[in-house]
Amino acid sequence: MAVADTHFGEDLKKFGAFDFNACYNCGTCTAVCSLSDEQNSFPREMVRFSVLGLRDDISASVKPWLCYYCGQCSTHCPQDAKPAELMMSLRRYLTSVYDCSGLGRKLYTSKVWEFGSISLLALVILVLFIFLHGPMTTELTEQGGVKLNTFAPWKQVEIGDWIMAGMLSFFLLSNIFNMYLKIVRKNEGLKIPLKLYVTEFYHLVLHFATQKQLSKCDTLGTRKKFTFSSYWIIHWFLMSSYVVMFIMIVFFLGWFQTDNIYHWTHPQRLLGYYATAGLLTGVVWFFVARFRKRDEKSKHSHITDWTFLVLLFLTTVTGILVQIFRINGMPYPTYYTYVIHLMVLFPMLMIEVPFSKWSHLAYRPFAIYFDRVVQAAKKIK
Amino acid sequence: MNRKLGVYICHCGGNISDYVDVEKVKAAVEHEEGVFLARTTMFACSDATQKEMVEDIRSNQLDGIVVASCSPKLHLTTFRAVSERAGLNKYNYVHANIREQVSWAHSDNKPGATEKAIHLVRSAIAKVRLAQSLEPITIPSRKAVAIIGAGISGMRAAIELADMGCPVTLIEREHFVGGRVAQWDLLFTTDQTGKELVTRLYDDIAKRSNIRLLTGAEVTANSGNIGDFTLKVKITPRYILEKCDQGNLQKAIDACPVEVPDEFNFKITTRKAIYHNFPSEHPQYPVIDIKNCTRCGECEKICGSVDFTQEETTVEIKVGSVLMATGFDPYTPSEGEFGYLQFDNVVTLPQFKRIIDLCEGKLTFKGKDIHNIAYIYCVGSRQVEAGANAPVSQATENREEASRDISGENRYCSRYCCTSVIHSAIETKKRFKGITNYHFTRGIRTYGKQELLYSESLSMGDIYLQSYEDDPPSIIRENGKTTVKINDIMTGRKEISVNADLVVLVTGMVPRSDNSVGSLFKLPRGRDKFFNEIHMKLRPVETVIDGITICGACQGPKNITESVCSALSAATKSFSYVSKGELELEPIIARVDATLCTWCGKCMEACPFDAVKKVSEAGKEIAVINNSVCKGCGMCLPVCPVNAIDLVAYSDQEMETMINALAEDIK
Amino acid sequence: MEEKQGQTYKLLREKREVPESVKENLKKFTRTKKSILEALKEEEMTVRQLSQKLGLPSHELLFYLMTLVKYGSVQTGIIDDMDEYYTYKIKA
Amino acid sequence: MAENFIRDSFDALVIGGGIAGGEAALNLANNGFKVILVEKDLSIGGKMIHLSKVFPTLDCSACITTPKVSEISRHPSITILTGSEVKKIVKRGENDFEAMVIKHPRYVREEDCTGCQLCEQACPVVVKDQYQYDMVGRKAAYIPFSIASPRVAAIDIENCTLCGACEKACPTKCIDFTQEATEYQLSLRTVIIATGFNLFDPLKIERFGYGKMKNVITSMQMERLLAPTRPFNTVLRPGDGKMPCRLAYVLCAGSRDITVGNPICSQICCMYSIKQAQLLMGALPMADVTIYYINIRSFGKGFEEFYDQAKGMGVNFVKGKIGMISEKENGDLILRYEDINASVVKEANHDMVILSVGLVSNPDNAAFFDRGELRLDPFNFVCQTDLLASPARTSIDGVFVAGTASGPMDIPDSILSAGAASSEAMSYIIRK
Amino acid sequence: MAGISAKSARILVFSTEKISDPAIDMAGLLKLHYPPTVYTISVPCSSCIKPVWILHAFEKGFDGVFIAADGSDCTYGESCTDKTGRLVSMTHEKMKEKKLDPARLRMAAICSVCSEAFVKQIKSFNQYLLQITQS
Repeated sequence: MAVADTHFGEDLKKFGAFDFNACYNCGTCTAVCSLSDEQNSFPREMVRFSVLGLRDDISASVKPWLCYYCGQCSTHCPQDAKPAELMMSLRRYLTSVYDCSGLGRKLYTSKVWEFGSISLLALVILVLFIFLHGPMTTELTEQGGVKLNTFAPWKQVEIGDWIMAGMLSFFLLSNIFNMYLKIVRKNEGLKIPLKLYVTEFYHLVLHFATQKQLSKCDTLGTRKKFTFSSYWIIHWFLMSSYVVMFIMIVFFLGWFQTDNIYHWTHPQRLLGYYATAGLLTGVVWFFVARFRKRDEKSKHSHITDWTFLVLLFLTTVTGILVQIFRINGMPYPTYYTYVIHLMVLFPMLMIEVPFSKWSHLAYRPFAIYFDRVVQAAKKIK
Repeated sequence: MNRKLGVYICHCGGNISDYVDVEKVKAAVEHEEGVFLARTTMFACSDATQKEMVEDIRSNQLDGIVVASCSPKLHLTTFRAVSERAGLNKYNYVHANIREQVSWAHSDNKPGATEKAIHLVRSAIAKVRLAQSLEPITIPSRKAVAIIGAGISGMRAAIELADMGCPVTLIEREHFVGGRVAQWDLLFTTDQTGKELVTRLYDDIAKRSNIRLLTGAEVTANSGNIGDFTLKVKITPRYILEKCDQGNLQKAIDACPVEVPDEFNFKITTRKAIYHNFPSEHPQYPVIDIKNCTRCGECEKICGSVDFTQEETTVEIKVGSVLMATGFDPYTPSEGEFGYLQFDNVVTLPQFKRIIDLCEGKLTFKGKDIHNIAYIYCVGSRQVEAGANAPVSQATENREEASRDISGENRYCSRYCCTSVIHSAIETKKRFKGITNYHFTRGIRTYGKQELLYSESLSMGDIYLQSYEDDPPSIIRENGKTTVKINDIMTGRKEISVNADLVVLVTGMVPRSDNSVGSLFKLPRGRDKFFNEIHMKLRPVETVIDGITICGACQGPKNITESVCSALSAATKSFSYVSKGELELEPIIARVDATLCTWCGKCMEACPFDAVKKVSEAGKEIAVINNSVCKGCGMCLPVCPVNAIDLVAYSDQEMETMINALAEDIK
Repeated sequence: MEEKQGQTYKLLREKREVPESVKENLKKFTRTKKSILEALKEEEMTVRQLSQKLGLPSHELLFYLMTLVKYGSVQTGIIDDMDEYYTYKIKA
Repeated sequence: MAENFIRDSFDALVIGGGIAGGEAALNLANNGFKVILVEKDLSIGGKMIHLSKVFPTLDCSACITTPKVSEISRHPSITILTGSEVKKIVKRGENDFEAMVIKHPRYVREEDCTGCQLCEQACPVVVKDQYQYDMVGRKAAYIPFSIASPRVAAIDIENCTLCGACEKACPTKCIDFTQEATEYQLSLRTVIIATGFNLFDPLKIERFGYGKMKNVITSMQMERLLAPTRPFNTVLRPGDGKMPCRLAYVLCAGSRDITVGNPICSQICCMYSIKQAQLLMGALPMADVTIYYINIRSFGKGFEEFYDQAKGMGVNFVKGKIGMISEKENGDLILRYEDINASVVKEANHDMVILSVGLVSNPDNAAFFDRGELRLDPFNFVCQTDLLASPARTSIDGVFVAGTASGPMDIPDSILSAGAASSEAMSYIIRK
Repeated sequence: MAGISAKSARILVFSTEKISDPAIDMAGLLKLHYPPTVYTISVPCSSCIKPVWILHAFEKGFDGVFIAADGSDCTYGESCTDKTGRLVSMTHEKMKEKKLDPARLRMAAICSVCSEAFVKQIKSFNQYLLQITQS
């Protein structure tokens, strides 16, 4: 038996939801949603759970992760209850639920915490550089580039990277484990053979790599199973760029942050260009969309949406500038921009990866994976 | 004897001709005795066919017509009018019902239907052959209307009739006017209160010299008929002089030692034996409730306006038409229905409306603060007829449960309750702090523009739950806490529970429990026990009793606007009965054959309308019929031992030839 | 006026241009009517069969066919075994 | 032209000859007032005369409208102008209105036409018949419909090729192409607005496919398919003439929907859909009828019982609004909806879909008076300025509103509202 | 009594204009079927039916006569039920005198919405009449 709790709605509004109380349960949203199917019908059920404040049902649900915010539900909602925005805020809410530290919740619901922690993390980087940076040599390499590794030797930075990656993994993995507990373990009495975790694993990989679900967002009602919309392409471009960049700076920093200036066809530069282009295009595209507010999905922006875009934009721009200054042999601009670059990058990753947008990249395929496992287990039963 | 007849057989656009071979019917009757012409027609009721009939009658000098079409309930008057326009007396037209009673009833048997149609048309021809020209009976109609019930409908109709120049007597059983509306505070879709509305109408009534308002007045007898009703009205005195001193009266009220439950507040409060409902109640002076008064004389000592010498009086009112606006009763749940009278925090919607009206600043009931309110909808409405199980009642030491036996006799939807309760919930939320509303519904019915209120309440965060038809919500009382449980349709049948400080049973409208006025006027009631109109679509305010109109919630659940609409409609109808000063009545009445009558008095006993009188004529005592009172029911016919009474148009000869025509085999 | 009675359309012709679309519409109806009647002369057909034969969308064909039924040149025949489609034939 | 200008005076002007306008006019005329009834269409009777049967009594609508209509049309105190429009009304003082009315030429002299339909047979032009909601054709010279009042021919000049065939065929020589518009200047004491409603245009909701998918029709079209004077003589789907066997009703098509600017409930769609479902089960004994709803609003006298009756007959009721409709090759339709009871999205196959379209306001109301004088509500219905005590009153003293011109309502409510309007109009005139 | 009456008995129904006739109309409206050899003559009130009319019907060959009485709904007063009952028993007496089976005259109150009740009554009456005419 569940007890109705109207306070939940007020709580959820802090995560960005609004007007969802207006829902009169006609089900139009679910019916126009191209991702909704017989196994997983949403968003109306999630709206209903939110109205009634059924916290347990919400945290056990994978449905918010299945939604990619095409906005059809909000466009056609006869009560203008903004179900899509509710789903978005449920994703924010869920990230805070999975997070045991309580930080995620603070970051979403308090601007002081959001900007405070960004500033603090930036300050940490700044302080580290003030005390630990190498000589700021004006001497250039043979190719005429700046000796960045003298100022910030990649080995030292990589140590920082590993520490950061460790923290990120800790947060993210514990959150995912939490998610696992809520989604899978919640099904009391359901026996899940270990084998299923293996057999269903490919869904995790597939959905992570392709973001296939997003391609099903069918805003024109064409009823095609896959539409390679510009939205999906841009999103995938951005996402893959991010992953490439992340891997390069965390795992191959020595190769990536080099004082060499390779020929432009060198893989290091090509990958760099790809990632930079992807990040820049994506960020600009989403910026423009959020400013124009033409599509349903970009009409409503939570403060964290802007923070994410701004941080990512600044990271990308400063990254590009570092490269330009370095190649053109401008030592001081290179050094300063590099510090700024890390001052933005670090908070961006620390906040976005475990608690915000970037975490969705992990949560979504995991949600599908967990759901598959549970469904498969139920079938066996 | 009519000998030149026209017969029209209607296809009714296939309604008839799909099952009845109308051409065959035509062929079978066109050579009947006296039939001059027989035609079939697509729509007998259409203007063109009507014109054609007029033309036929005129040019062929027809002296009788038969129309075989749909039920005479629909088109009797139409074709009577056709006859009249053609200069043929309307009683020389006879109707044969070959749709409702032939083509539709026997659509499974086409030859049978055709044969039956032939029989019915022949029987109609037999009747019209004997039909006589009859002239309507003209009787005077008194230009005055009595309105029973001074609620919103009655008051509004009174003003309208008065403005049309018709004197009105407005009869109210209570000592104050305004009916149910006076009990409501803010009214939905406007920002007026019930009291303001009643005050406004009362002032309007007071301004009009041709309205006579009687309060504390009850109709005890009715005689007469359309155009000339005589009502006997018993008036209970107020025991207070009309020109009274309000200041002293208040002191007198304070001094009264009697406390009785206050009906105005649906018994959630008490009042004194000398009382008024609220400061600006109309008429604006109190009344002594003589039934509960102990005659202690305390009030009399304080206030000189108290006058125990006043006596009950009876007045006689003569009017041409009566307009019924007797209103409704709120449904009273039975004991234990959703915990009513079983748990102390369960109230009905009308009681709840009084509670919010009486509370200031903070919502409390019986001394407890109210924050969470559960509204249970459709209590006493939309019940299925019997069958379901009785409420599960597991009364353990400190846990009690109450639900509802969903069987009941009120199958109808009470129409106003959804909107009314949603409006009350919104108002409660606006007026008091920290209120959460939980609505336990069976599907919200805020029709029309009222939908906006539903949207508003949703946006304000009210929670709506909907139960399955066979699974009503239940109320559990455990350790002094009340919980309402429901299997919610909209949450995929999850069981949802709500902790409630107050449970409001959204009770619907039921007909007045006291139907004495209705039976006095012999008003028929429908399946739902509300007064029945003649025709729901076309004559929604008229009744089968000539001269009596109905309006407002006595006819069925209505909100204020709808009640007033029907009141104004009824005013127009009542006005049309009396505006001309005279009326034409149907000439189908009983007649006595003076040569046969030997006066035994049996017909006089049989007549329910006192229409039979004994007179001496030519040295012989015989019965005569009062034409304007006789309704033509014919109850006097079979009792006559010498068969001296006939009903016009139903004479033995007419009946017998009709039977002959029906019995005759078709060649 | 008297002598013009029965000829007043000519008077209006002087004042009023008949739009091309109206003429086109008339031509299309006359053409369709002719082809439907010709097709039905051979055999009774359902709307689907007729529309395939005449190459007209079935909803348009139904419209014209029903108009011809209304004005009495075509009549409804029998319904197929599946109780789905009626056939239509030339009115005797 | 002098012959095209007529000055006259009446006690009351009733705008709209539907059931509400007709009832109001009759009430006034029966109490001795002189009434002029102005109807934009070619026949009086409004929408009701086109309906099949009426809920919850299942009376044949034409059968109960026609006597009323003929009573109106032959009442000596009522003057009817069909095919006419009220252009402007000015209030000059209490009990003193002036109205300008244009009667459009019919190109047929009404008094001479016998309704023989020879012109209709002669006319070569076929266009969509608006009285059958475009499902079948009619001629350019035509009698509007079989129970029209007046039942006389008219020439649809927009679609006429001026071939003269009708004129040659007419036995009474009543066709007259020289007719021109007539202007009426009327002095009046009171005005009743009974302009009725418009049906919601389902083209506004693209995902329902109306217009594109031929087997998606409106409830008014179904009303015609079921009426005694129906276009196909039986119920066929307009896409290919198949006898449908799985029919679906989409409730709240254009009502209770902010996205199309109509958040209010249309009040009658639930009931007429239930009624049509019952009629369909009678007309097509093998058919399954499903009604997709949000809430069933069977609130009036006898409505709930009627709803129960439909359930008893086997009409399928599914809680959940249709989200979108798509078409299969064979013209069948796939309806996607969420079954609320199960909280699961489902798809259902139907071979015909009826959109239960709602009521919206008649835009004519805004034009009668000078701007702003006649107040309208947010949905452009005529505003009832004293909703509780005088529901027929408008923002102009002496101008009253009857029927659906003030908001959605069913037939009995329209009749009552007309009663209220005529009553207030009468007391307004008598009171002075 | 040949032809279609082989399957159904000829029954004369006296209905009343305001109460039972609408119910019989509604039976048609609801397509509730009953034998087509059931003929209705409507009168203002069921208590106005003269026994001579009923006897005349039997004389002319009707198998049965059914009085669809107003019952308590009668618009002319509550005494209607009593009075109709009295005239029926009066007729029963006269039928016995004429050696007619009194069960061939039946009466039941049919309210204005009692269509189903009417059809049920008529069907059982028809059954009964067929039984006695065949035996």
